[in-house]
Amino acid sequence: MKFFGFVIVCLTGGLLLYGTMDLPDWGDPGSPASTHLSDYYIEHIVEETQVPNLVTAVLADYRGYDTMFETAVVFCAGLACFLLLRDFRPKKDRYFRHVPTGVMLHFKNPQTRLIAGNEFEHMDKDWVPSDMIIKTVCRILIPFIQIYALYVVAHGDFSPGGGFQGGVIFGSSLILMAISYNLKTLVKRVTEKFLSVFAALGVLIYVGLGVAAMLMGGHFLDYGMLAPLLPSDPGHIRALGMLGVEIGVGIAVMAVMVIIYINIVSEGRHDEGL
Amino acid sequence: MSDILPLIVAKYNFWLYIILMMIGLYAMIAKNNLMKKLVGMNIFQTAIILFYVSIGYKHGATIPIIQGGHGGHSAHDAVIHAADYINPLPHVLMLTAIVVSVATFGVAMALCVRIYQRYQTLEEDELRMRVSERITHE
Amino acid sequence: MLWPIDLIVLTFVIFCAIAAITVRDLLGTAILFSAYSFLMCLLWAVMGAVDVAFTEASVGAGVSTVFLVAAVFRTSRRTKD
Amino acid sequence: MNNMPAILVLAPLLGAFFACLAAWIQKQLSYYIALAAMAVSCFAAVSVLTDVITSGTMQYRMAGWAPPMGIELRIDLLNAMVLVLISAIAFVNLVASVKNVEQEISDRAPSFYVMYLLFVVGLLGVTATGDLFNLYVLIEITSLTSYTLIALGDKDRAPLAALNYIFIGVIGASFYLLGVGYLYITTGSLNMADVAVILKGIQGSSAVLTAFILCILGVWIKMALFPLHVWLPNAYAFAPVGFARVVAPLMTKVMVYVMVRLMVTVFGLEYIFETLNLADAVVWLAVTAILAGAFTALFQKDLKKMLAYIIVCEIGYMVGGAWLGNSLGMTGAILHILNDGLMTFALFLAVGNIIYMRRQTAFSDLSGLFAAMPWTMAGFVLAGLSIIGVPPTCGFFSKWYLVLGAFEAGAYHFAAALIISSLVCAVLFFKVFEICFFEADSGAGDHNPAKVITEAPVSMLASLGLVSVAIIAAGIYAGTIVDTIILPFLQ
Repeated sequence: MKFFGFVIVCLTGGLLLYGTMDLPDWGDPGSPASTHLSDYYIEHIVEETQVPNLVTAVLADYRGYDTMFETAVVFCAGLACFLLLRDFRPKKDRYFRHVPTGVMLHFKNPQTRLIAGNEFEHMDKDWVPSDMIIKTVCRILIPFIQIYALYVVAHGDFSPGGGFQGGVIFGSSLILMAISYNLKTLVKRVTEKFLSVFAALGVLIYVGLGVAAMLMGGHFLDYGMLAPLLPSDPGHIRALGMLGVEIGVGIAVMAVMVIIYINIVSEGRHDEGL
Repeated sequence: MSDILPLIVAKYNFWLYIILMMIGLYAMIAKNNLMKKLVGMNIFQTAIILFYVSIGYKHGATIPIIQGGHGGHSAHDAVIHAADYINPLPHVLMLTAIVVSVATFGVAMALCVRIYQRYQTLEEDELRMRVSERITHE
Repeated sequence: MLWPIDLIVLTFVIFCAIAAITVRDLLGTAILFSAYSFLMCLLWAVMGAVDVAFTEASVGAGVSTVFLVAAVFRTSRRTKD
Repeated sequence: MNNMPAILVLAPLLGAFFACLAAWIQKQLSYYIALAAMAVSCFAAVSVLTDVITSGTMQYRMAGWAPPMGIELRIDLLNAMVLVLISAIAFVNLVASVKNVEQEISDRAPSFYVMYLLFVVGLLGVTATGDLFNLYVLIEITSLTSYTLIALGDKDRAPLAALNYIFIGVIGASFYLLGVGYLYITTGSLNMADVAVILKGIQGSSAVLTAFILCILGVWIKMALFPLHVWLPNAYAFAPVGFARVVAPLMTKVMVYVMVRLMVTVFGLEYIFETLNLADAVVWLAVTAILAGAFTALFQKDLKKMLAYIIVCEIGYMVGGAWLGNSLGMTGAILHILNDGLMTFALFLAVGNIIYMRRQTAFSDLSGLFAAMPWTMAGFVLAGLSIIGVPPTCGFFSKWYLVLGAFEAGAYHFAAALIISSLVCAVLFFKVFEICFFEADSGAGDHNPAKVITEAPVSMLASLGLVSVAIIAAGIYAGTIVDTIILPFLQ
């Protein structure tokens, strides 16, 4: 297999090297890639959409159809992790800790119930005492990370960033919560229903904006057609449409990242993790 | 030799992307551990992204965010020269490609976890052995 | 842009890639992969692809690594090659 | 302005997300939403086809931007035909498979339908789009959903098959992406029509040749042409029935469509057959694919695996036909996309019915099926005859065009391979018929000497009947299809 792989790799590399001979030089301003479409985009985007970040404008408007499917791909990934890993059977072994004394109880029968009370807490198999420094620092940090994520989403028109990056950052703030406390803390606050509804809703916002444009008599995703719906400067309407779309992407990506993490780390049982 | 040196300098980015791609592809084909294969897959995809980003680069140009375009008012006054800004299109394409690659990565990892649950190993040869054992047992 | 910087980062990227697929510990692979992604992100930022670099920093070096570590946590660190 | 091309793709997409939300209210709702979405999509596809036949190629500008800047959907006769095929098969399968899904993955049925719809969205989008990069994104949607759904099948081996498919699929998609990159760097555009115009001026470039090889190689990996087919048999054999029925007829055919589209529209036939001298080699490759697929199928002991290898063989027909370099061969290849989609679908519908009643498809479990499931087996025989190429069925006509094309091109080895593989298919199917017909039912037969008919539910039989009628109709109207759709497209 190693030799076989090596031969394939060398063949591919050779083919690519051969193809590279006729490519224009790296960074050549006169190459076809930098002149044909690129010039149009650079010269007309600000005038047509009022969005200074060209990447966002092309991403969410000119090639918005691509981005819609990109979001759908993310949604697919979340759903795939749910479908492949989610395990609704209760876990056989459970561990409880008596808080005042630190004694651990190991339950082998899933039917056994513990008398409700404050002195026992359900815990993970690989339990380690949680570190106060980590907990405190994360508790302070998480809100700031989330605000930054919202800023990235909202400011995507003017600076690097956008729905996808913001969504990932927001999602990772939630993942940080799961890591610094434990998975149950996260699952209790952000339930599975909440996540899956948000994942679908995010993409639905995107598609819905497009369909709304279609209902107003334009093409699919033609934000310019939404002008009568919004009491705003009609020249600015495309930027607003892009913002709406980015928010949808952000919501979907945030939810999906958390879904993937929770399902992988707990093998689909949503009980204990890293 | 004197021919080749300028060629390398002019295109070294393309050459190095090919090397990275070969590393990734080799890991995908020849490595035995499924996780290693996944990492190889990601290296392979990142190499392609590097290729696209190299396409977009332009000497003497800046990042594709129009200066003075903030708020969308002052931009009308200044004339925008295409030569001043990097081509935004490859960046857009690659944003999509990164998202696709992370989605594939997530799904593949979920599958790995599931395979480990069933067979207790991630080595390809051991997996093959266990599958054939199972078939002969039937 | 200074081409020597670009070249140095590219070389580092290649070292990281080779190390990530040869090291015999999957947790090490995860971290080296994260370093690889981050260097790659640096390279793209140098080439002016700020949005792509931002995405790679948050996805490749961030979330992907977390997923990889989570998967290693649920499977095994052991690897034969 | 006609919004039908967009509705065609959007109806299943919207349906998927509504189905996901509705599953939290009532699990059954998601199935009905999926059904409605597919019905709308099917209707839109038919309306697009009639529009295209009457008024020519349709263009739909996404977000209202003119083509090279924005993405356009460009639907000509070929797309329209494939779109109707996809949406019709996906709709019929949804009706037929509801019981199979309940049997196999009852606890996750709503998620299955959501995934299913997204898979269909991917296929429809791949077919409808006029943009090279958009094609990549949609191929990835299709692949991602099929990885997942395949992994839901057989508990032990399906995840492995799916992971194997992921690795090979990612290599294929990445090769395609690289090819698009080389095209982009030489032309500066991503729109198919625009790229085609620019490519006319730079045909000698090595970068264009590399782009061509990479794109075609990527598509071949995705469609499982012979040496690259290793992922296909396991993946299709271990997939859950409800999904195998739609992925087996559609996935490979759509990839063949993509190949034809790249050859005809983007690179142009003159470039491929006059500038490059690859056609002979590819036809030989197709010949090997046909023979290898057919002979490997002979050694299989499981019906699903056998059908999977027959698919590998059929891919050889289409690739070979497309690369013969004359319009007869291309006609045969395009007609075979339609016919093979129908035939494979009918075969898998029958297999699904057998699995629903018997749970097994190994040859040893098939005994006495003719007595137990006469209607299912009638459909199976019809589809089998069509694969062999018996005249009134549609399989005969596409093979006829392929053989004619082979003689015109002087590719006698291809014609010989076609005939040999037909003979092998005949052997294969008659072996199956023999087991089903003559061997006594070992299990249930002892308890029921009166040979009680244990037929599959009506919804499954009705779908199989519908597809059987379609197979005959496609055979009878083959001439009409060629005259109204394929020949005008090729000119």
